[in-house]
Amino acid sequence: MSLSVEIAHRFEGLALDVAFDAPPGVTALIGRSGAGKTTVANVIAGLMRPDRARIALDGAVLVDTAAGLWPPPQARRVGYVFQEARLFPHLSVRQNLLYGARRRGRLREGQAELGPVTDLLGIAALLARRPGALSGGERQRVAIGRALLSGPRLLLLDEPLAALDPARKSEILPYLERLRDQSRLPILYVSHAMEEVARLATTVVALDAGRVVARGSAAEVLSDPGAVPALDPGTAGAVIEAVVEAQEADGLTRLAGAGGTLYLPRLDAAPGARVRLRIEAQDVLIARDRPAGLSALNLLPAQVLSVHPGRGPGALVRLRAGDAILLARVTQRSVAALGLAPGLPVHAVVKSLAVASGNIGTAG
Amino acid sequence: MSLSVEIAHRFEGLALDVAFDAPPGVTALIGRSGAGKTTVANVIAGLMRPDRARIALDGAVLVDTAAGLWPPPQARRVGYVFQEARLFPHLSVRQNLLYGARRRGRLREGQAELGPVTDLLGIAALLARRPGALSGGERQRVAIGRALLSGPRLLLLDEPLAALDPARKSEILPYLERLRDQSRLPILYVSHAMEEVARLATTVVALDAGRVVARGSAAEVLSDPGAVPALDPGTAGAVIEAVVEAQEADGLTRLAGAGGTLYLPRLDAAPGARVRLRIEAQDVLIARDRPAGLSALNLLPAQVLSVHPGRGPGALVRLRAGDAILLARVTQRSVAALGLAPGLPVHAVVKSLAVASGNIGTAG
Amino acid sequence: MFAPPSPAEWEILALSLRVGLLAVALALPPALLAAHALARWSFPGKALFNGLVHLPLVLPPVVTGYLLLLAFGPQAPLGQALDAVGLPIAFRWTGAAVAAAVMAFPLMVRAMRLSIEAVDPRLEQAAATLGAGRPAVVLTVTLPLALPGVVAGAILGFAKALGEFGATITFVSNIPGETRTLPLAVYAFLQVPGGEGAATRMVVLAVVLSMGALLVSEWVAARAARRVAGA
Amino acid sequence: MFAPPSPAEWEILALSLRVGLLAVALALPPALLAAHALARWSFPGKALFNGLVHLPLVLPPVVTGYLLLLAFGPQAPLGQALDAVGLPIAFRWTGAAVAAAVMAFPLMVRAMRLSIEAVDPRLEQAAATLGAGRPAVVLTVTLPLALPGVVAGAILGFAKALGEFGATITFVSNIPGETRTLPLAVYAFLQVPGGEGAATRMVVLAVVLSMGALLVSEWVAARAARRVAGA
Amino acid sequence: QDLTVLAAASLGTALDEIATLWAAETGGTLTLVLAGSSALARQIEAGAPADVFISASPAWMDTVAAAGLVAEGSRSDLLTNSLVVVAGAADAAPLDLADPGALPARIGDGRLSLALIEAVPAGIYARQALANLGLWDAVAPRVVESDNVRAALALVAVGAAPVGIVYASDAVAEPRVAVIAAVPPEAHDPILYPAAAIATGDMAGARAFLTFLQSEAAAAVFRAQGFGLPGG
Ligand SMILES: Nc1ncnc2c1ncn2[C@@H]1O[C@H](COP(=O)(O)OP(=O)(O)OP(=O)(O)O)[C@@H](O)[C@H]1O
Ligand SMILES: Nc1ncnc2c1ncn2[C@@H]1O[C@H](COP(=O)(O)OP(=O)(O)OP(=O)(O)O)[C@@H](O)[C@H]1O
Ligand code: MOO
Ligand SMILES: [Mg+2]
Ligand SMILES: [Mg+2]
Repeated sequence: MSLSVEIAHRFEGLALDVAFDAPPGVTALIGRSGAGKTTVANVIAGLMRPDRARIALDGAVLVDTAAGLWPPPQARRVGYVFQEARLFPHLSVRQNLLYGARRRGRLREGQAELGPVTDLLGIAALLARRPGALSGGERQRVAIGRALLSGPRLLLLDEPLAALDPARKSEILPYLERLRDQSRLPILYVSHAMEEVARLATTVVALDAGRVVARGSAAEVLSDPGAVPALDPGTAGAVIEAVVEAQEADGLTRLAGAGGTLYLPRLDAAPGARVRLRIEAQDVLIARDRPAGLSALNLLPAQVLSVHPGRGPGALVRLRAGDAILLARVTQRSVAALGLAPGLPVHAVVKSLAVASGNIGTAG
Repeated sequence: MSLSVEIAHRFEGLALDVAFDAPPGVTALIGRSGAGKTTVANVIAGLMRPDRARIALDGAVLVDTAAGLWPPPQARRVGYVFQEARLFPHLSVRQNLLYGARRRGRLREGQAELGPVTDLLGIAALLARRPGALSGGERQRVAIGRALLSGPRLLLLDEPLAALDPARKSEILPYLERLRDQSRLPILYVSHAMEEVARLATTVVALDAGRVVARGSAAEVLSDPGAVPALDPGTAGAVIEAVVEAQEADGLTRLAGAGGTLYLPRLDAAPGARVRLRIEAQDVLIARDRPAGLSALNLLPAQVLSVHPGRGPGALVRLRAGDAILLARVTQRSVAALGLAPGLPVHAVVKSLAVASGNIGTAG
Repeated sequence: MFAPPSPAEWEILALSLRVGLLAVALALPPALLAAHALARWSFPGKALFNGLVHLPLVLPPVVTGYLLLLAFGPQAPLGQALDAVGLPIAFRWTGAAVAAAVMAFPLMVRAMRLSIEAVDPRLEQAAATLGAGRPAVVLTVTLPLALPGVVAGAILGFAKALGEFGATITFVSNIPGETRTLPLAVYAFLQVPGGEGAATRMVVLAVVLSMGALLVSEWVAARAARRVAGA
Repeated sequence: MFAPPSPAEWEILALSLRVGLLAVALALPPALLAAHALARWSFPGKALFNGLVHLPLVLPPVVTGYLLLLAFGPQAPLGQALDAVGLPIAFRWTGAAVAAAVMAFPLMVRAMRLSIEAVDPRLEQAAATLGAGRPAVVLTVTLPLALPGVVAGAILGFAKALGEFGATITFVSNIPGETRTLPLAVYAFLQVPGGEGAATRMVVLAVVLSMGALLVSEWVAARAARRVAGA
Repeated sequence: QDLTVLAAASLGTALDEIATLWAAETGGTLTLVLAGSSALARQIEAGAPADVFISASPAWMDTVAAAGLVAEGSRSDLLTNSLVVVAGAADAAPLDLADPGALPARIGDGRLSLALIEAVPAGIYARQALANLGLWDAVAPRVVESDNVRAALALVAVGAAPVGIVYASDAVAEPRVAVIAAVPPEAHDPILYPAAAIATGDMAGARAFLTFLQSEAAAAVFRAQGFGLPGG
């Protein structure tokens, strides 16, 4: 299933005018505070009627204001996890979770199962409580569960993990990944956190002041130095795909990708599985010669493709390693010292453990 | 001014029992979702009366439930930025900002100046709007401004930046730093984000299930491998101090610290200033011999202090470089390959640009 | 003077209670509907509708009673229709309840409307995205959250029904055992010199009755509020 | 029949308006206080207090009027005290306003209480941490946010004051130009043969007057609500 | 002279006309305060400003007198009234009260509309008469009571009750009803409207006005409204 969105609306202070396609998988909507991300989500869910909108889900037109087509939210089957949890204060956590399932008759048909969702979100112990007695993070986890259990055919997540601690985040992310991979639901994921985006997103749409400033596959947008200004400079990084070769005895996983062998902390994937890795530009070093006696296990022969000096002292260097593109963020001083120029053969040094587990996902 | 806190309270599902001191500067309260962080903040602000509490501010007892001392919130002068912004919906942004200043007569006395705060938080253009027409991040920025302008003698910030994008975060952090340095207010800062904590916090208190599991200076707690399990494993890192030596022509700043010379992207500090750097363990490589032809500018002679194998394939290596402690996160395979053992002289490789600007602060 | 109520007084008391309860039951559904319409819908003529809702409050009660008589009297088509379906109300206690319901209606609507307006529309939005159509949203989110106001409205209506005099006596007259509620009995006592004593007894009974009803209702409302606040 | 009001009718209309406005003005401050107390404070005897607040609703209006006469009549100490300070109310239009205020009081309290209860206490907490003491919190946060309910309560009270008959005629009688408000005029017309036409005219005037008041109030309330919703 | 007259509300129309005559004769203004006799009596006791009180029942005048508020020797019975049986105008056949089955038959399964039989004078007199005529037990289950005679009359006028007993003075001007029988005056206590000057008011003015009320001009007005005059 894929989603296609066109929205135009004028606010005092913001002229929203966006159009993008979201193929199956996760489309990340990124952009600064006030860029219009929540507004887009509200329009898709049917909560805000804009001046003009056209939304199609898998070819079928869901919304077309020009043709007067504007179904109400309940008819859209769009699961929405809000920036603030919006739990029903008069219902217990269990009743909140089952609310959508009940409304859609999924409970009767046995399609909604509480157990797996509550275990995964770590909320099994909260079922009898009311939302008033939950912490901020607990609330958001319940909200995620509630949307999942309602059987949506499109999922909108508006910064769903912002209030969670890193440990909880890493617990929930694999579930979102599984969801993406198994359900083939299009998921629109609003987030500021690049690790999450890189890990989950198939497609990235970057908004700025109500307009789309970059759009494309996650690999493209996140490793395109030209798109970086729209993003946060500290968050550039390439997304590469690799194949699991073996699980080694000392807890590392050997992968083939990026033109060589990569060693990463144990990945939960069988040999032969394709995974996607986000390698942040600032975690890649460049060596002229293959260095020895270094604690980094991943030394990939590579070639400089281009050098993009930034506004500060840094530069982004695009490298080709095998058929993968890597980004390295180095100082301009190093560019000069190492004489980095297109065509130069070098080694890319990637620490095994610098590829944070938050940046590893199964390929969507 | 310093703050001393002792709180005990029983919730269904959580027995809170914490005691800690917060010296001048920023004390970070960290811990998983549901650990009790917000509860602690509520008790200090006077919004929740626990079974037992004793709170002293700079030696003067503010709260002592055993002695029946429980002043109301308005008498405490505790500025509180809530997890949800809690702006007054019937007031404009300007009126929200000046609410506390008005109540405390600071407006009359000219002590509260709107300009610097609104400029800094990027909310000058919003002054005439109402909170209903703000995005999530805009709301939180206004809430921060409102607390600051109320003239508190203690500031509680409950995940104030969670809803902000990285660019906004980095814009606001320096202001919080300045606040910490100039006002000498004790600041209690609840956060999940280690960069923020490392950058701002003088002291760190880690809660787990209602109890304090680690407490001490930020440098201690964050670079203590023993404390890491309480934190997120991916967030270990050392905090070191350094002195600015010079601003170089190519946009780098030269610093003396950690037993050698460090080059970092331009720091906004005059030569001679002391700064604190957080160097994440996963950004440090270890080399047996001084590597050549590498894009990393910071090669610090160091000595292995200890090696702490983790549960996974990684290990944390404590290094002494000069009189600074560094942490490096490497694979156990590299520990074996390089023969890392206490006493071994090595080189610590730190990428200039891996020290993200979010991890650099002025020393408090 | 404060001897236990006589059988005749008990009869009046029981009748008043019956009338009050039926009045609330009759007024509740349309009051909820009107309150919801005024709080959440927009439709042409809304201001006029709002005015109509308030009419029984503004009109002298006698006028309301007279209009009811014209509409539901034994000769009026509506009255005859009700009679035909076995629900006669003219000169019946059910008619007293109708009069009280009409008089209580605006009070109930106002209270309920306020509570419905206070329900966070974002929760209703959330329910809609979870598949709840408009009626389901109202039943599962709006009304439960507005419960304190609904209870308050019902109480207000019950209290008004207990005190209603003018419309009742004009519409269904004063028939002992059928339509003679507490206020009618009190009025009759006050019309004769020296009747103050008996009237006072009746008033004390009325006060005791309504205080009891209020206590119960407050308790219900407090429970509802606690449910919503969590814990 | 629907000729413009005669001077005599204008006088009655103007008096009713004056009485209604004064009634609301008199009842508003104590109603706000009572509403706030019931919504936010806890104190011993709260249930009893709540019962007292509702009393004028439950009592037959004639009884309320009679009690007022006993308390504020020219012979009663309270009445004489008011007289002494130059604020006589017995058999004055001010007394009619007092009667209407008493009758409107429970309606106003209920509406205001509901709105105050609906104000998010977390906003009041936020105000407290910013230095607002209890009165400041009430004035700067609670009341402004409860404004729609306060307006609703005032309107309800005004409408009730316009329609009040029983307590008024019992307390301050039916003195032309002084206490003969619209419902009392309607009553006087209905007590004599052939007065129905004049009574109908009066009723129509009452309806027009109150509809106007309602429209204005709805507009005010909608504005207040829009202010709060933002934009 | 300017006087405040507290009078039973049913006298409103007549007193309005008399006020005009009084103004023409003396140049004085009458303030007519119209309410139920019970309310007025209590208000006089409570100190209401009043010069003249005209009650619809002797009982309430007695109460005022017992409180010492009636000016010495000023009380007199101003008016009398009589009861009539009324029916809807479409059902105007005369009724014979002497026939014990006639009234119950006229009522049928409808209602007999009276004023409150224990509290309002018209209702008290009506019950007394029906009892004395031997009809009360037969009609009692069908009785509905209103808080005043006009309301009792209205029930017949709108057809809610087929038959009612009201004052002749009320029946005259209601086109929707027909008088089908006169209630024999001897069947009930005399219906009297006492008038008196109030001791706390302008007693001289009040006495003058009371005298004026006995004048032929005033009597003509009262008669036109259907009231009777004592002794003729
Ligand atoms: N009802 C409204 N009226 C006027 N302006 C509005 C309204 N709602 C939102 N806006 C403005 O539209 C812009 C986009 O808001 P939106 O909530 O979509 O931002 P966002 O990208 O989700 O931001 P954040 O990351 O802070 O949540 C903001 O500048 C906001 O002030
Ligand atoms: N009123 C209450 N009644 C019962 N339990 C409560 C209540 N308030 C909070 N709790 C529980 O106390 C624990 C601590 O809550 P608190 O809000 O302090 O957590 P937190 O550390 O701030 O979490 P988060 O990071 O998710 O905001 C949670 O498990 C929560 O469920
Ligand atoms: O308000 Mo009334 O005056 O109930 O009959
Ligand atoms: Mg948003
Ligand atoms: Mg919290």
